[in-house]
Parts: sequence; structure tokens; C-alpha cells
Amino acid sequence: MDALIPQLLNGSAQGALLLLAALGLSLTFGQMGVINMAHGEFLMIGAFSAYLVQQVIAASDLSIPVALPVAFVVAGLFGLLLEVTIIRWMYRRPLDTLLVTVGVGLILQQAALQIFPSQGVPVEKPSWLDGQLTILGYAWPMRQLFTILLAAVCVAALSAWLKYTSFGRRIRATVHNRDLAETTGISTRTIDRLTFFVGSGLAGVAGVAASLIGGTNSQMGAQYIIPAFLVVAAGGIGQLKGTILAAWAVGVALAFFAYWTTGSLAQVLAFILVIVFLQLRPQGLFTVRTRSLA
Amino acid sequence: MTGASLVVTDLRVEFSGFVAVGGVSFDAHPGEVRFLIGPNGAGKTTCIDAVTGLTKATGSARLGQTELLGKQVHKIVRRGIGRTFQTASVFDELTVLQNLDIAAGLHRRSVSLLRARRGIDPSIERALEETGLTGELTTPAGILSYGQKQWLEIAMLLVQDAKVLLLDEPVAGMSQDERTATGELLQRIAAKRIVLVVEHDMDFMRRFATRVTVLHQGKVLSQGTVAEVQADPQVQEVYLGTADAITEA
Amino acid sequence: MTKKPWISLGGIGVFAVLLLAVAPLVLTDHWLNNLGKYCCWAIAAVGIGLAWGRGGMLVMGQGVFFALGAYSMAMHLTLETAGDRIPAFMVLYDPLAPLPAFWEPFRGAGFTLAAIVLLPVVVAGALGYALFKRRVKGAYFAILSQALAVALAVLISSTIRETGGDTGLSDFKYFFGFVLNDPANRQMVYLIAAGLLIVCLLAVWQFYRSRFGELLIATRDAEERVRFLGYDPANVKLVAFVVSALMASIGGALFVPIVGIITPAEIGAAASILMIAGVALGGRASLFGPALGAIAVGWGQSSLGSTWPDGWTYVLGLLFIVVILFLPNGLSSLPARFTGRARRTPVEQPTPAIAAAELEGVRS
Amino acid sequence: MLELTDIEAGYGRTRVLHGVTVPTGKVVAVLGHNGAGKTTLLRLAIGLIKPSKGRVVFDGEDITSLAPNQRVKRGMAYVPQGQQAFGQLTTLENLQLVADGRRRGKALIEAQMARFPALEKFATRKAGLLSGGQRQQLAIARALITEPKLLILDEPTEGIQPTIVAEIEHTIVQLAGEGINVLLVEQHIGFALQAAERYVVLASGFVTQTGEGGMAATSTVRAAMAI
Amino acid sequence: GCGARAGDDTAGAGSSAAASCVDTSGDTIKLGFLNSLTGGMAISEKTVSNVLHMAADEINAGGGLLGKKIEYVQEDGATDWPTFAEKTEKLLTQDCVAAIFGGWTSSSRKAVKPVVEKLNGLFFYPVQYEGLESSPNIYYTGATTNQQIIPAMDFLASKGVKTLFLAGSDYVFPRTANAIIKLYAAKLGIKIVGEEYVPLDKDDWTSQVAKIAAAKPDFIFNTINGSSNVGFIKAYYDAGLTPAKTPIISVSIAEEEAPAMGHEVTGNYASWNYFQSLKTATNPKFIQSWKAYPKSSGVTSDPMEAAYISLYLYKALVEAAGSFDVNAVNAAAKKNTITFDAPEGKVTLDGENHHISKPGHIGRINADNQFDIVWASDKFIEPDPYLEGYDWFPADIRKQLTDAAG
Ligand SMILES: Nc1ncnc2c1ncn2[C@@H]1O[C@H](COP(=O)(O)OP(=O)(O)OP(=O)(O)O)[C@@H](O)[C@H]1O
Ligand SMILES: Nc1ncnc2c1ncn2[C@@H]1O[C@H](COP(=O)(O)OP(=O)(O)OP(=O)(O)O)[C@@H](O)[C@H]1O
Ligand SMILES: NC(N)=O
Ligand SMILES: [Mg+2]
Ligand SMILES: [Mg+2]
Repeated sequence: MDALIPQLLNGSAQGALLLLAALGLSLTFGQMGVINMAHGEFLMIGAFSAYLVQQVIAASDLSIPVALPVAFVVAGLFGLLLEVTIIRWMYRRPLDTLLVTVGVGLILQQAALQIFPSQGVPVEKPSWLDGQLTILGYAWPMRQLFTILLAAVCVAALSAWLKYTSFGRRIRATVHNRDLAETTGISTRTIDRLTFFVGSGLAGVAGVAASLIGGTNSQMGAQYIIPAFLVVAAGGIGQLKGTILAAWAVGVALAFFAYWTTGSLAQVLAFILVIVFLQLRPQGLFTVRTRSLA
Repeated sequence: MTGASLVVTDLRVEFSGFVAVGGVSFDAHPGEVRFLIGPNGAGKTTCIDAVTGLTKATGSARLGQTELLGKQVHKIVRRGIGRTFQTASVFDELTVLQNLDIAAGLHRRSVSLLRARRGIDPSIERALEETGLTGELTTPAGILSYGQKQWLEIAMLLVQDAKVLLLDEPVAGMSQDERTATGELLQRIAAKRIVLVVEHDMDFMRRFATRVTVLHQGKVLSQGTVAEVQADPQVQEVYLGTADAITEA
Repeated sequence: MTKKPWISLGGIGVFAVLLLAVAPLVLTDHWLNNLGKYCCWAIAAVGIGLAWGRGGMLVMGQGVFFALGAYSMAMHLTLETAGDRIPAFMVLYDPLAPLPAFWEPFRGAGFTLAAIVLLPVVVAGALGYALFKRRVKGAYFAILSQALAVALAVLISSTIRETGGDTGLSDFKYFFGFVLNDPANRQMVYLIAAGLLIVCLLAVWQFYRSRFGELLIATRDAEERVRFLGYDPANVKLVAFVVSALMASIGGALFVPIVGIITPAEIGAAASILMIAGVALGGRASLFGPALGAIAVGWGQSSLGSTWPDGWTYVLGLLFIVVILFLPNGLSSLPARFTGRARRTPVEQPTPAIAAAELEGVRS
Repeated sequence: MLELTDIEAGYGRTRVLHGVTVPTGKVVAVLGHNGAGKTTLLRLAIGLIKPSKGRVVFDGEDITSLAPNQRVKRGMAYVPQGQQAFGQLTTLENLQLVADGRRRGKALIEAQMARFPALEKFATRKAGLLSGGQRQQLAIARALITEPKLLILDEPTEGIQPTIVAEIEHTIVQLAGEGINVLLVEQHIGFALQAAERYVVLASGFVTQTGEGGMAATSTVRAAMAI
Repeated sequence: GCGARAGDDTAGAGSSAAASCVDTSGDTIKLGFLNSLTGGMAISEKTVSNVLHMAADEINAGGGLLGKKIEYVQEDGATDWPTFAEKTEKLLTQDCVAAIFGGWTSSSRKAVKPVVEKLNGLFFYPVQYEGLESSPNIYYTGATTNQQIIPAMDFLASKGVKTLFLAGSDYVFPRTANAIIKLYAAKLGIKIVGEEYVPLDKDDWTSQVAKIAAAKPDFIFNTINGSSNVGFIKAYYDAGLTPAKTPIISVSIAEEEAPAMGHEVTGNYASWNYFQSLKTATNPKFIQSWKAYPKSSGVTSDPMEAAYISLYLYKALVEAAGSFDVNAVNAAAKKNTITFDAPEGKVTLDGENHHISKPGHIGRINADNQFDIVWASDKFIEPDPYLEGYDWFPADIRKQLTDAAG
């Protein structure tokens, strides 16, 4: 019973990291229909960006706040490059984007392995994230709080962007029917690029958070990609609130399973949980129905 | 031959609070070309959706003794209900022949599915002739024109030997003489089967309808022969409009 | 779909002669053994071609079924090697505990063979039934199947005493009574794998020319529409999925005596995707494409991966990109492109309201 | 306004249009049987497919290589065949989409809602849930909001109830009167010819007849089309 | 036709092995290097591969092996155990190398073992491992348990540790090592208060560390491998655990790995045989050569040093045997006279079990990510893979294991 509070908090933080990793996907997969398997590698790019920023700004208290926007832009630019060179040809073949981006991910991983020290690089945590906050008798690591806060900020910014700007509408229109969008005067090219930039940029931000939690190396992205996709699917395609809820639920489930069983089994159980859930609700938590036959 | 009739009683469909169909009753019998008309959004397509199992509904829809509501889509089809869609949908990558062959396969034993097709089913040849698609036998359906796709859909209903044909705007996109041809085809088909047509082309309706049901806001507004319905002032008001509209003679 | 099915049949004949007669004569033991391994992947690939190329189900978790066959076989061979002792690796973690109960039946050769065939059928049947009836499809299906493969791989990794964990099962001495070290026996195992590949090709050849093949394409292209022709698309997909699972299992089962080791890495995400790579390279919807593609990728891994390991990763990555981007129908679509005999295909569909609408309806 | 000269185009290896030249005029009707290539011609006009030969000139500018959205910015609007709408967006959002960034955007939307009452009634409903005819009305409204110089209509009255058909036909005539050019594909030959200044008949991708509009042309066209 | 059946057992050791195809006629000799250059383990194995290249260059500069220059064939194990098996077979039968060097994880070694045994090849394995293994075809130049784990436990006992938490990656080495630790801890009167495993490729340790924090052990015994260590150390630090109150002793964090963990790892311990900070006669030269080597990573570490040893040990072996023949090499080893003046000190090969003697060291990580040596064994520890000299290790398990090994 005394595990309840700690694991709930701890799970929420894990969920927040998952959410950060899934947020960009929710945009590129949910809104654009692109299944970007290199999203994990964009996350890795964000983490390496944080490392490079620290090479320039040594004081980690300052460098991490600087690294966040830098990682956003760097990963975003990589995403933009991917869109301009490859994805743009594939909007009519979503499942094929999955395979193409697997290839992109492989290349990025290998490049990282060759460019950076193979054991990975250190990303120093700012000292203001040292220590714990004691809640109900549980010493909650500040770093976990930071992850949650960062996720909250990103979610708020993203949903405002989608909701209060005409971009949101245009993105959704473009996903639904490219030709039609194009012929109503939407520059689908611009929309595609911008969306992909933001979605990939969010992966970069997630990468900074991840670099404070685990290793920063060529393999780091791989561990996030499948859980992140499961979260997006379980939340309901293109449903931001679903993604949030699903990420939190998976995070908490992972924490409790890990507490009751082992780290390995926790992963298995969390996956099974999502799969069973999707069996019950194939369209995710929140669904959009239309009358079309497709 | 007097086959079973389609009898719809008190059909209701609700979409999260919005009543799309609110207690519609009508019937259709072999030998007549039955028309279902009404303003956009009246619930015509929804009625067809309900009868074919695409949408959940309450009330009753019977073909002879068999209740259709509540059955799965493919089981309803196996009872002999066939339909077309407001936006034509055929299997783009398959040829016309393959499309028809699949439609014809419905009553085949499943083991026979594992054998290759040899020759062309006589029922397919007949359907091709009826719909004038003989020349397109090996054309992938994806590159047929819109109207041709609609004919292909009707041909598919013929080979699947549907007892009831529910046609949602079957002459959309057709030119006048094509409409005439289609109308005549429907009359021929209707001799032995139940044909229910949803259409907005009033000229087409006048020429080919034997009986008409008018829906409005999910309710039956009027029912009867073409003349009766046309004369109904309510129908004129909500649907037909007054005579000054530019119409095709 | 092939206009003249007998040409394909002739192709299978040529392929059979190459694999069964020519290869054993010209290849060294090492390369023959490698070819055997590629054949195992090719068997799985043929199944993927059926499920994905023809059925539109991007099966990203074939590792699961590969594992069912492989671990069934590996447990049997491990027990055969251990004799009446408990397998060596189990001693390490708990020497006193007995053989786990689920191992026991795998002592029997008959049970093992039955398991290799029936396990994937039952598991894929149940899984497919649950998913297809609930209309889980498209990207959802792909990601779910992949997650399943990951989950199984992690599960195996984390149950060391029961399954050998990450290290896997290896060091098999016998194969149904035959000494595995004997080159003659290894050749026999190779011939079994190559022979089964031919059998699988024949099976899909018949599938493709049958009405079922056409129905499968119809289901892939417009699943909901098929319902209105009186078929339950879930059943159509289920058949293709189960057959593809069975093939993956057979491939896995033969992988074990040929390669001599099975580990969770051979069934996890990366391995499952690599199986897809071969299929995409060769041509997902063609008859020979998947098998040839799988053999090519296997060969590339063995040879390029040797001489140029860093480069190979780039090559593999580029392969995915270039093939999918420029040759969505794989290398096997090249001849048709050049000879210009290509059928008219609807490349650029005028998008009707329904076509691109929902992601889950989306194919390839 | 729009000149389509000696157009050849098709899909993949299939050629659909063979040297098609469309006469210019305020309202130009394109007539023809199923599969004649009418939709293909209109898709080409808006830029969804590119001609393998021939030129597309709009307002004196060669726009053959422009993307559809750029053509829209230059004042073209397109209502495709088949009741197309953005199903995931609400009716209102469908309209806002095109009104965004325009002066008087709100007023433009209101004007169209007044024209098509169903749109007002279902403003917050997802367009994917509308009936076919409602979607078609939405499509036309969407095109009109852009205040185009040239309106390209592919069977705009298809699937629409007679009262509203009359309304749309009336609108087309009215718009033409206001100086908006119209390129129209329509199966109601009578209406099409009455509204049209010029017409062109396509058969299997070839131009088989062109001429001046007006009721008088009806019988000639009928004769040309009755194969 | 079919070959031998189980009954007609002629399948004794190497009976069916094709005659070795090693070509000793020229003035070069081929050796195989087998490391994961791609995939997850490339993180660790690339450096080992590079140091092997350096050693080969050095030996070539000094005249080679029996007067023949080493011509090495580098293979990629790709972090995939079947690939290790395949490449081993390829190196032995296609490239005809005289010996193979490499591997890191115990899993990779276990994949290689049956192949080298079948083909009667030689494999030199350079990483500390869980012991309980020996093979006529493998030479182990990393530590076995009694040279790393047991000294670490002795060290803990000497510090008066009463409770211990075991944290490891989920694979064969940590699982087996912890099984041994538990046996020995019982003997030492140390209580194991918890045991946690996380998959090798997973970094997030927060849930597990929360359990550790709750268990409040005197010490944490860390058998985590690879990048997962970074996550472990960060979670440890974030949870407020400190080396002052809950120190960690690791067996897989070395000079190579420590920098990636930042300052969070400082103050914790590691048990190794070699540290860069060791003051031996040969260490400075080793460090210097490595730093000057083009593909250098800048620091030296235990697995690298063991890899370096392995090539020199082979040199000593072939020179003693006067031949590259496997049986001759093994016969030479049997004389127990093979030594090498390694950076960790002068190591001696045990010709029976094919392991080498090693000094035990415990180091403490300082701010420069180097190790301050806080404990050293009083003499070189003889290798004892089956723990025959330790009465707490159950004889029946030992028997079962040796029986199973054949
Ligand atoms: N799934 C749904 N959710 C909510 N409302 C729906 C749904 N399906 C249909 N409707 C509404 O039900 C009403 C009836 O629609 P239906 O498609 O049956 O009309 P219709 O008579 O076929 O019209 P049309 O002639 O324009 O095709 C419409 O107002 C439509 O918006
Ligand atoms: N995506 C496509 N790929 C290949 N051919 C196509 C494609 N779309 C249409 N076609 C071909 O182009 C021809 C003209 O089609 P189009 O849609 O332009 O006809 P239409 O005149 O608009 O007919 P309808 O009155 O039925 O709408 C048809 O015969 C069809 O075979
Ligand atoms: N031997 C090891 N560290 O796996
Ligand atoms: Mg309708
Ligand atoms: Mg058209």
C-alpha cells in the first residue's frame, strides 16, 4: 500500500516522458498519417543537441534551458529535411512511410555511432534539478517534476497552436483529403513542411528530457518508438487528449508492474495491456466517426 | 413469380441525440420500381444503411419472414439484399471480370474459392450484356469512368442474384440517354426482384417509378404513385419546388 | 493475377532445380548453410507477401510466429541433446527445480512437429480473429503486431531459466536422431528447408491464381465494400494471416537446426522488420519477389555485412528508402517497367470522398 | 479568361484527353458521356493533373506548371465531382478554412449559410456526417467564399434536391451575370446550354463538337451525343 | 543420403571437423577479429576491436607471429548471437584464420563456443564473465568470478556491509553472477535485500531505484551492462542516494563508460583487474600507445586491456608451440609456462582451464572519471572458473555443469 503514492508519482513522470515522445508522433502520425519510425532517432538528435550545447555553454544550469529550443529547431530541421526529400512523395502511401523511415532511422543511428563516442556522451543535469520534493512521505526527484512540467508546457503550446490558429484547420483538412485541400487554396506543401517540422521538433525536446534520464547514445531512440506509437494508437489517432491520457495510463501501469514484478515483465505486461485495450476499443480512447466506407 | 416483399416498419435511427430517421414505414414488392425521394438529409441513405446493417436501427425490416435488423452486414447480403453506394465503390485493382466474379462467389462453397476461375460464368456474361460493359471485361475497375463504375455496381448486384436491390442515386453522373438505358434496365430487373431507388432526378423518377415514398426530416411525408406524390402540396413545398425552376423537359 | 500461370509454375521449377540440385553442387558447406538460413527467412517472406502484398496487412510481428516454430524446434533439440538430464543452462539458475512443465511434451518428435504446425495456426487464428473482427487494420495492425513481437522477445529475455533468455538456445547435437555435426546431415537439413520453400511457393501460387486470391485483393482495396458482397472480410484476412503465420513458423523451425541457435533478437522488432525488408525489396505482391528479396537481404547481410559492416547499415537503410520510394512494387516490377508491357494501373486516383479519408482504411 | 489549348493528358500510360481545345467564354459547358474525359479536363484545369502536351493560360498568364493552390490564389475555384468535404472538420470549419485570412471572412461565411440553410443548421456537425447533398452544398459554398474569378464546377447539382438544384442553377446564372466566369460540367443539357455562352462536346477524349450556347443548340448536341 | 545417426556415435570431439585450412606457407598469418561494430553492443565493442588492431600493428612492427605478419579479418557480430556463430564458422572455414579474437557479452561467447568446438578452432574472449565454463577451444583473458566478483564481495565484507541489493541487466552474466553472489553472501552473512533486472536495451531505472531506496541497503552490487548503466546511475542520484550512504560497486563500469554518466557516478566503486590508474611497469607504455593510436578513445579500460593481452598471449602460445596448429597450441598451454607482462602485471596462463591469473582491484571513481585504487588483492588470483576452491559452491551443481559441458 505504501507503494501507491510513490509509484503513482513515478509513473506519472514516466508517462510524461512517454507523452513527450508521443506528442510529435501524435502530430505527424495522427494529423498527417505519416508513420515515422525515425521519430526515436529525432529524439536522439535532440539529446545530442543538448550535449553539443553543453560543449559551448559549460554551465549546465544555463545550458539545458538553452538546449530545449535548440533541440527543437535542430530536430525540426532534420524532420524538415526528411519531409522535403522523402516523405513528400509518400502521402498517399502511409504504410510505406513506415518502411522508408525505418531505413532513415537505421542510417541516423549508424551515423551517430560513428560521429560521437560509441559509449555515448554525458549530458549534465542542471543543479536546480538536484534534490527531491517530499510529497506524502515520498521523496520525489526534481527531475521527474521537470519532465512533467516540460510535457505540460509542450502539450499546452501544441494544442493552442492547433486550436487557435488556422494552421490547425489546414493541417486537418490536408490530412483528410490532399487534393481537395490543394484545390481549396491550401498550400499543402507548406502545411506538410511546417507540421513535420513541429512534430520532429517536439521529438527533439523529448530527447533533452530523455538525456537527463538515460544514456545519450546511438541506441537511445529505439526504446521509445514502439511505446510512443502504442500511446498514440491507444489515445485515438489525432486525439491530443487521448494521447495525454494514454501516456499517463501506460506510465503508471509500467511503474506499478515494475514494482510488483520485474522491469522486464513490466514492459511485457504494459504492452499486453495496450494491445488488449485496443482490441476492446480499436479506434483508441477517443474516436472520430465518419460515414465514409474507407 | 411472387417473391417475398421487403417490409420496413417504424424504422428509427438516432446519432447521438440527432434523430436521422424517426419511425419510417414502407414496403416494396417484386415487380415494381420503388422510389425513395426527399430533400437532402431527409434520411434516405440512412434508411438503406439501416436495412443493410451498416447503421444500428430499431424497428423492423423484414424480407419475407426474415428480420434483417441486428444481423451482420455480410449475413444480410447473404439473405439477398444488395446495394450500391452514393459514391461508387468498386475494387479498383481488379478487372471488371474479377469484380463480377467476386460478387458471383457469394453462393459458392468456400473450398471452391481455392480453385482458379475457369471461363466466365453465364450469369456474368448476362450481367455484362445488360449493363453494356462487355467491352471492358479486362479493364481494371479503377480506370472506369464514374458512370461505368455505377453500372459495374449494378452488374455486381445482378450476378450476386440479389432479391432486393437498394440503389442510392444510381444515375448520378450519367447523360440523358444513359439514364434512359439505366432506367429501362431497372424496369427489366424489377420484373423478378425488388428494386428501390433513391434519386433526385425527378424526370428520371417520373419516367420509371411505379410507386414513390417521400421522406422529410426522417419521417414519411407522402406516399403513392408519381402523380399523387407530385400533386401533394407539402412535397412541392419542401422538395419539388414550384414550377418556375428551370427544369429539363 | 498473372496472365499465364504456367509461366510462374515453370519459374518455380527452375528455382527448385537451382536450389535443390545446383546449389549443393557449387556452394561450399558454409555458403550452403547460409543459403539454408536465407531459405528459412524466404519461407517467412513468402507468407508476408501473401498477408501484406496481397492482403494489405502489414505484418510487422512475424517474429512471433517465427519464434513459435523456432522455439518448439529448439526445445525439442535441446532435450534431445540433454538426454535425461535437464538442459545445461537451467542448472545455472536453479539446479534443483524440475524441467518446466511446458517443456515436457517437446521430448516427443511427433508433438514437436505438430506444435510447429498447430501453434501458429491457433495463435494467429485467435489473434487474427480478435483483431480483424474488431476491424483493427492499417497502421494500428502494423504497430500492434510489432509490439507483440517486442513483448514476446522481452518475455523470453526475462525468463532465463525457462527459455534460455537473451542468450537463447543453442549447442544442439542431434536433429531427430541425426548427428548435426555430420556434413551429410547438414546438407539434408538444407534440402528440407529449400524443399519447403518450394512447397510454400507452390501454395501461394495456387492461392494467387485462385478466386481467393482475387477476393483477398478486393478485401485489401475496399474491405468494407466486400461486406456488401456477402463476405466477412475478417475471415478472408484471417485465412491469409494464418497461412502467413504458419509459413513463418516453418521458417523458424528450420532456422534452428541450420543456424544452430535461436535467440529473442531473431524474433524482435529489428528481425521482424528485416523480414519485411526482403519482401519490400523483392516485390510485396509478386510471387517470387518476397522469397528472392529475403535471400538477397540475407546474402547482403552475410557478405556486405562482413566486408563493410558500417557501410552495410547504410546500404540497408538506403535500400529501404530507395526501393520503397522509387520501386514500391520491388525489384520484380523492374522488368515490366522496361519492357513496357505494364498493365494500365490506376496510378493517380482521382480521390473520391471516400478514398483517402480514414487512415485505417489505408493500404500499402 | 481560361484557355485550354491542344491538351493531351491521362493517367499513367493511359491517354484520356487527345488534343482538346476548349473555347473561351463567360460560361463554358463541357458535355459528354460517362468516361468522356470531362472530369479529367477539369482536374487538369485546376492543376491536379499536368498535361503531357498543351497549355493552360489563365488571365493571360501561363499557369500550366502551377500547383492547384497557386491557381486558387489567382482566382480559380473548383467544386469536384462527388460531394467532397473535409469529413473530420465541422461544417463551419470547412468554411473557415477558406475564409481564413480574407477580409470580411465572417460575412462571406454568413452569406453562404444564408444561401444554403442546411449548412447553418449543421454548422457544428462533422462534415463527414452530412448527407450527400448537404456535402455538395458545402462544397459549392466553399468555392464561392473564395470570391473566384473563375468557377470550375463538376456536376454541381448531382445528388441535390430539386429546390436547391434550382437555387444552384439560379446562382450560376447570377454569378455569370456578376462577371464570374464558369467552366461547367453538367448532365442537364438543357440547363447547361441555356446558361452557357459556348459549349464543347467530348467523346472518348476527343472534341466532337463546339458551338454557341443557348436553347437552340440542344437538339444538335443531343444528336451529337446519341451514339 | 543421410549421415551419422545418434546411435553410431563417432561424434567425438572434432572427429568430423574438416582438416584445418589455415595457410601457413606464406609470410603472413590470418587472424579473425569478431566484434559488434553495429547494433547495441557496438557501444562497447568498437573500442575492443580498435585495441585489437593496435595490438596487431604492434606485433607486426615487432616482427609478427613466428616471423609472419598478422593479416587480420575483421568481422561484425552485429550484436546478434547467431551472427557471431555464422561469422565464426566463416572465419574458420572460408577465411581459414588461425584464431579468432573478440566477443563481449556472455551470450555472444555461448554462441561461438559450439562452433569453435565443432571446427576445432581457437577463440580468445576478453571480457569478465560469470565463469562455470571451460572449453578446449576458448581462452579467457577477462576475469572469471573468483577474480572479480569474489574479491568485490570480500571487499564488502571487510567494510562491514550487512545488507546488499542486486541490480543487473536481464541476461546470462548478471543472472549467473548474482546466483553466485547470493551463495557467497550467505556464507559471509550478508543479507540480500532485493534483486532487480531490467532489459539490456532499456535505460529507465526509476521504478527499480525507488525500490532500492525503500530497501535501504548498505551497498548496491551492480551487474548492469552497457548504456542502461547511465540510466541507473542517474536515477540513483535523482533519488537522493549517495556514495556516502548507499554506495554502488559495479563490475561493468570502467574508464570508458564513466564519462557518459557525468558527475553523478563519482564516488562509487568498481571491481576490475585492470585500471588505467594502475602503477605497473608496462601500463604507461600501454596507455601511451593507445592515446597515440588513431582510432583511440583516449582512455584505457579493463576489457580493452584483456583484449590487448589476448593477442599477446596468442603470440606467446604459438611461439611456445612453434606452430599455429590448434592442438599444438593447446599442448603448449598445458605446460603452464605461458606468461605475458601485461599492463595489469605479469599474468600466467592456466593450461587446464585456459584462464589467466589476475590481480584483484577495487577502484573508486573520481571527478576525472578515473579510478582511485582503494583495495588490491595481496597476490595474483589464480583462475577458478568452477569455483572448486570454494566450499560454499554446491558440488552437485558443479558436477551437473561439468557433466552438461561434456
Ligand atoms: N453517423 C451520423 N452521425 C450524425 N448524423 C448523421 C450520421 N449519418 C447521417 N447523419 C445525418 O442524418 C441525416 C440524414 O442523412 P442521409 O444521408 O440519410 O440523408 P439523405 O436523405 O440520403 O440525403 P441526400 O439526398 O443528401 O443524400 C443528415 O442530416 C445527416 O447529417
Ligand atoms: N485514375 C485514373 N487512371 C486511369 N484512367 C482513368 C483514371 N480516371 C479516369 N480514367 C479514365 O479516363 C476516362 C475519362 O474519365 P473522366 O472521369 O474524366 O470521365 P467523365 O467524362 O468525367 O465521366 P463521368 O460523366 O462518368 O463523370 C475514363 O474512361 C477512365 O477510364
Ligand atoms: N560477460 C559479460 N559481461 O557479459
Ligand atoms: Mg443520401
Ligand atoms: Mg466526371
